[in-house]
Amino acid sequence: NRGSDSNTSASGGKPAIGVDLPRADSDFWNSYAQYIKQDGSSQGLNTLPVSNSQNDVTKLVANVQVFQNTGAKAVVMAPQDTGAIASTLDQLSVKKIPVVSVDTRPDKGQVYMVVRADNKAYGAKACEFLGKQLGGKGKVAELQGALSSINGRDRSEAFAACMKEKFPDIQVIELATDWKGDVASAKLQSTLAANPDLGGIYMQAGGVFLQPTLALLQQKGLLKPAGQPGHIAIISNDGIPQEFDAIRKGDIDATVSQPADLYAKYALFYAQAGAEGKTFQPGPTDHGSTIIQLPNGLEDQLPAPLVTKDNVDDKSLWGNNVSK
Amino acid sequence: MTPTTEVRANSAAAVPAPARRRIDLARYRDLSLVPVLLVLGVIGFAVSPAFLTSDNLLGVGQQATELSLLVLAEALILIAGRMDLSLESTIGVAPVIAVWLVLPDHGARFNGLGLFPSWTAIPLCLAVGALIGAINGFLILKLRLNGFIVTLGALTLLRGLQVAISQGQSIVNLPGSFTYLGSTSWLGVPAAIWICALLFLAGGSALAWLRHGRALYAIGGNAEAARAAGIRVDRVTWAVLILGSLLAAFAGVLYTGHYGSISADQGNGWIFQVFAATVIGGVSLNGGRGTLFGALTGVLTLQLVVNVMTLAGVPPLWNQFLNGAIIIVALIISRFASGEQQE
Amino acid sequence: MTPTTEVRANSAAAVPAPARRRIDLARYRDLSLVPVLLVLGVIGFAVSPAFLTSDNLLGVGQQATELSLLVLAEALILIAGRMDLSLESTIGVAPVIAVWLVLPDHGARFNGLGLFPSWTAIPLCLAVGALIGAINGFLILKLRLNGFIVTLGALTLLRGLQVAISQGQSIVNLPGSFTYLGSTSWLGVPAAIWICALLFLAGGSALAWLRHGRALYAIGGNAEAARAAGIRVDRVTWAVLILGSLLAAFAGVLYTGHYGSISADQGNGWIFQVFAATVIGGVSLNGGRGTLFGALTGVLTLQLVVNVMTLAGVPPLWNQFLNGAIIIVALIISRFASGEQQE
Amino acid sequence: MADPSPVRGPVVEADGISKRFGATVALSDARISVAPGESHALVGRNGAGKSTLVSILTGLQNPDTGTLRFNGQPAPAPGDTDAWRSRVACVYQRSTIIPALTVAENLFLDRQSTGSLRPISWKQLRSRAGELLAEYGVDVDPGARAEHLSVEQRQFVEIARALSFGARFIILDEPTAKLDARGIEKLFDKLRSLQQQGVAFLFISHHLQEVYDLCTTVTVYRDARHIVTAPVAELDQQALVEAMTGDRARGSEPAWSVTGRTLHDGAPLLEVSGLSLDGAYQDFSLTARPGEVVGLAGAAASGNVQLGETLAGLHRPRAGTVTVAGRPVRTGRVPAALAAGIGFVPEDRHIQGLVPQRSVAENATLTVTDQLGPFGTVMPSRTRAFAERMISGLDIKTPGPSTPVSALSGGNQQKVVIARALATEPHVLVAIRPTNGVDIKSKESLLGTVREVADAGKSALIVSDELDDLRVCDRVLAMFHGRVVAEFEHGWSDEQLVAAMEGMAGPTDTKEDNDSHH
Ligand SMILES: Nc1ncnc2c1ncn2[C@@H]1O[C@H](COP(=O)(O)OP(=O)(O)OP(=O)(O)O)[C@@H](O)[C@H]1O
Ligand SMILES: Nc1ncnc2c1ncn2[C@@H]1O[C@H](COP(=O)(O)OP(=O)(O)OP(=O)(O)O)[C@@H](O)[C@H]1O
Ligand SMILES: [Mg+2]
Ligand SMILES: [Mg+2]
Repeated sequence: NRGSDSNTSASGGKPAIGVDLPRADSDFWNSYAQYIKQDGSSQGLNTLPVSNSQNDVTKLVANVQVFQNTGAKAVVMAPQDTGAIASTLDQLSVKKIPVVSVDTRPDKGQVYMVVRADNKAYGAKACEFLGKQLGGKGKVAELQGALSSINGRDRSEAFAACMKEKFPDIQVIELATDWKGDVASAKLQSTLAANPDLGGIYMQAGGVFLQPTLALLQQKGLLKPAGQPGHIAIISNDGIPQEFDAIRKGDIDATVSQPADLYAKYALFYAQAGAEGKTFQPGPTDHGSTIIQLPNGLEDQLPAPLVTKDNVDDKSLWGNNVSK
Repeated sequence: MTPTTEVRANSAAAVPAPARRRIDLARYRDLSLVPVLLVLGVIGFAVSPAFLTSDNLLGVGQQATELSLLVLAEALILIAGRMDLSLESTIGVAPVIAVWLVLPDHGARFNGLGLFPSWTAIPLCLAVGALIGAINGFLILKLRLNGFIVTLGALTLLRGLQVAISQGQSIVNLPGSFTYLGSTSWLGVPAAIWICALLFLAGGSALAWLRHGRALYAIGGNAEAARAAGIRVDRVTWAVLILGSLLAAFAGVLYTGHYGSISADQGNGWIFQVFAATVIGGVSLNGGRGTLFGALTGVLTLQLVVNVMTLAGVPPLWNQFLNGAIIIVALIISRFASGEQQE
Repeated sequence: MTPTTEVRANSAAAVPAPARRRIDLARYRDLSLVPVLLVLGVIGFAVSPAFLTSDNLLGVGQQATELSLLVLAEALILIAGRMDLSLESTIGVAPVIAVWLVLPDHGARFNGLGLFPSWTAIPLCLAVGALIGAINGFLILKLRLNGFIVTLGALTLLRGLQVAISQGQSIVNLPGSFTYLGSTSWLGVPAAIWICALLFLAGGSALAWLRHGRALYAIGGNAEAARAAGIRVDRVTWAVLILGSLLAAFAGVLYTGHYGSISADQGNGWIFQVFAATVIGGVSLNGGRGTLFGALTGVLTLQLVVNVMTLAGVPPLWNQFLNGAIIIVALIISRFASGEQQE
Repeated sequence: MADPSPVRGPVVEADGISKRFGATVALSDARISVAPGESHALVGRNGAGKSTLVSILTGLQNPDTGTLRFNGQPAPAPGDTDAWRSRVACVYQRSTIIPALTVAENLFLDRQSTGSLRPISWKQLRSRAGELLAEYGVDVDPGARAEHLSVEQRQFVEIARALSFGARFIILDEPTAKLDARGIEKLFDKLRSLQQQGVAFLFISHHLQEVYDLCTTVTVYRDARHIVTAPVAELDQQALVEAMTGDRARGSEPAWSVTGRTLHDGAPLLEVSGLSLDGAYQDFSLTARPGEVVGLAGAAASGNVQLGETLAGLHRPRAGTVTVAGRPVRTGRVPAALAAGIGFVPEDRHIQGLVPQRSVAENATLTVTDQLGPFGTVMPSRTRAFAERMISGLDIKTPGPSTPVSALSGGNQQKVVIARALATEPHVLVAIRPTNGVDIKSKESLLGTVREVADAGKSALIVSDELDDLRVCDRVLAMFHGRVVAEFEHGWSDEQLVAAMEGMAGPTDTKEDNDSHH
């Protein structure tokens, strides 16, 4: 424990915060990383060097260990594996280090605050949008993520449940893609060959699927602007600038904006608050969201607006402010 | 590792007739996946009327193009008795570096250096590929490091380089020249299919009828003997490693055009498929055996399986399981169809 | 592949003195990573005062445990002249199957069959591991299929099986007996470290001083010769494959306890690290050479690199690049420190 | 374990043994019987089934049919290795030394300790190994790794191991192929002393002289069948060869002869001067004229093999020049040597000679791929035609040019290597131990081929320690420790040459004339 107190007094006495990025190879998480950097310096926080666990929970645990050893007073992480972080959370709670979990909700173990938009809501929103576009009947293809990903699974389950309940006449074709654009493209192509009457597509991650899907439809001559006959209704998820461009062009209809900026902002906010010993209660917040009680902590459910042609130019959407 | 029960094809004391039969069987080892392909075709046809449409088959063909180029590259390298795992990263990093050198430093989210005019993107990409192959070759042939681990290290390093340069983003605003080949069609068939067919044809002919092509078999079969026969083993091997990486870089060009952007995990995890396709297609991991035709049937098998499973609506949860099972089944078939033990 | 000017060693018979010197250098080949570890230690110390705390070092140790067991398994298999890629899936699928057989069908998100009492979870897990090894062994040794591709197929198939059984979820509600070993500490040191140290010691001693251990070297060095000397090559090889999978399953037990759940991609992608650690640690991919001590230094090197990079605050975008670079650098060092050409 | 129990019958008796490998019949209704204390020779052409019989007699393979008895008792169960080893020990034809292990461990493989759970005492093992090696006068460190031994040292380790089991019956499958004359002498001394202790041998060799020197009984196999078993004294060399080949027309006289030919005049084809390679040979010079076959004799460490390899471009010498037909050759590069007109038959066809899985045609044309079509192409038709010419010219027994070369018998494989060397129509043919492991009939025709090459106005250099190979030469240089110590014109006596190879001849002892051979 020799080194554990050494960092507390740096940076004007602010408590040290350790931030781990889940991965560095996706548009969404890179935007998040940029916001962390910006917000960290603009708010004058004392963040330890940001680490990257490369989508591997064992690396995440190793990095958290380093945070502990270098005197972190709070930890921000985004465990893509919500189970395997349990024992680490237990250790951290023993050491009284608050944990802010971004984007995912750990299955077990104490968390100070979960900062995320509700993935089930993403799936439901997409379902409702598509259902309306198709008038309640037809076929939609769903480009799922990896089956082992909690976020993907939540989206799939909510989408399926909503379709079954509200639009029973819509046939959903589920395509597992392992979050891979080429796999998605191949499966979508097969699906299109078998179902030329496909009416809609739900992409669970615009950052991965958008370009391959557009390229495929383009090549097949199926990329008709919204409103024209033969247009395939497409709803995406993420809210990256490329999706906004596609909405403006009419290539896709909508996306659910997963707020990378708010993720970063409130992750750091809660981490700082936690390190200073503040507490929060369930209920509405001052930033248009609600905090709910979980068995193992609290969750601030950030708003995830549906973006369509109507509100795509809204300046408050993070996709419109990413550093250029 | 050879057991004493190893089958020898023939000998002086052999009865000639049956011996001939066995040799002939072994000669068709490269065709051993053809029955598998036929069975898959029949299943596909039974499963969905959409299977046997030109749309679907061309689609499968195009999806196979990028992978097949890596397989072509790996097959050449394996025949020469080497391995290159880093191909799966080259397919991603070469386009990124090329585009980074070409794109201007303005506007878009991804900022390049803008050092070269944009029409040079493809040549630059190929040059980067060749450079990667040359470096691998240097480490393996000059420093005499273990090729498997060198290229494994290169796999990680190059993927990391790609992430670092592209800052983990997909690159979307690409020069038109760069995406043209992967996205256009000629005579109603995707250009990528024409190109791959041509490259396989060229490669196959070179292996069959060119000196340097035949040299690969000799080197892979027994490098010392090849050297004693005057073949410049190191030089040819180096050339093959460079050619392989160059093909991977070119696959990157097609991939980029096909999917409309350079994604940060372009090719990630493909190397397993590349090896599976190559080996079930009859190319030996120990060098000196196999043909490009066999390797091609390997790719098509893997790709058709995915297509048929999608058409059949196999539950997503069982997809991966079936993928693995297919590799093993194809391996068993190719082993018994060729009648040869695999080492 | 020998360079032109090399005089083959066997012909320079008459000169015993230089030969002796060469032997000595080669004997230390297993220590070739020790300087690398020292350098890493110094860098770590320079970079952060937190490096040399027992907390940090024990942490690194515990994080290395699961990987090190896979490395132990792979090292044994490689020494016997074989390969097993499927270990990285066994570490995940064996616990899942065991827990599925044990957990009752009620309440929780993951429903098991509840066929056995919950204390049997660990034995069942090990049994599943052994079964996987036995099946691989059957395919490789009886059907004489290519081991690389069989285990590559098994890698995909087993991962798919795990996804299918667990429906892609992490399994959180686990029997206490199952998680005990991976989460407890004995005498202030994580139990997993004690266990791994013991297993390495046992394995190392068996390889050094037991006939069956020495048999692995003989088999890997020249299987036919080993057979002629009376070693039951197929049986021993099969036993090693089973033992390897069993160790991987046990690594799965430790992993599960360590991280508190069975995650659906437990071990995913590890096989590259396993090979990298084993080979830079001096174990030959061609069989018959290497020690467990060397393999252990390989794991520790890779693990320390991650630790030092995090402590040093390397920018996340460059992490992966450095990981790859380290593998190649370690390979170069281990090649020149041992003075031997690889392959 | 070797208690000479009262003997109830032959140490080994095999009857009606058949063995097939797929379509290949390796043994068909073969038999053999070795009496106690007997030294029994087994001879036959390449591929006759000798080694297969060995693997059956030592329990490595099961026969398809037939019975096998040791000392009148049925053979042990297939897996019971200890029982097999107490009955029979063997020096296999293929090396069973494991390069990465120490000499001591190789000697005691699978019996390093007394029980499988008993830890090995390395110190004790090394001292036991040291004692064992001392018995054979082999001067190697038991702690050295086997890969650093010379071929001959390895062979002795192998022999020492086989003899150390204390079995009363020992099989030696071509043990002399890798030994030089002095090594063979050492081995035979040891075998004779064991023989006096009542140990029986089954001895396989392609050197019929060794059979006459060592053995009392001989069995001949041909085409997988037993042909004859007779006391050695009753079968003269001609009858033996006849039994092996099934060919009564041919006597033992070679078809070629060295005497009575006129040497072509003209400029020397090969000139070597001042060639040195560190650790191998020093200051070597040689001139060979058209039509001349020069022998380069030397034992294992004499450097003659490296010299041959240097001429072929495999090593780069430290100093010296090589000139072919008046043009200097760049040393250290095989393609340069080939282009200059040097053809090369390497020492070990398995290592440097053949690409086993490729066809006979491909192997035979490996050196001339640039001549088989325009623009770097290799036309299959031309390859085939070329190979067929070689096959008929050298009388290679193969089902066809497209048969993989691994399917050929040893002698025919060697012919393919020679075909490869001759394909370039070289001015100078460098052949290292060209008849290594080849049966007597193939040997004759291979040497005849070399002679024909020379007669067509080329030169040939035969690098070998086998006297049979050297008899075909017009003159022989003997090397010892990297230097030429003597030179002999045709007609040397065996004793003189052997003495020179062992360094017993003074360097001035050249141009000895002596007409008494055979
Ligand atoms: N394991 C095997 N598989 C197939 N064929 C084999 C095998 N072993 C031997 N043969 C074949 O059986 C025949 C007899 O071979 P064997 O090795 O016994 O000959 P040999 O008499 O020892 O020849 P040599 O004098 O060259 O050593 C050969 O035709 C050989 O090709
Ligand atoms: N393991 C084996 N499998 C199949 N055939 C074999 C095997 N070993 C030997 N043979 C066959 O047995 C015969 C003798 O082969 P071998 O390699 O022993 O040649 P050789 O003439 O004895 O040469 P050398 O003694 O110089 O190695 C050949 O026909 C060869 O094809
Ligand atoms: Mg033999
Ligand atoms: Mg032989």
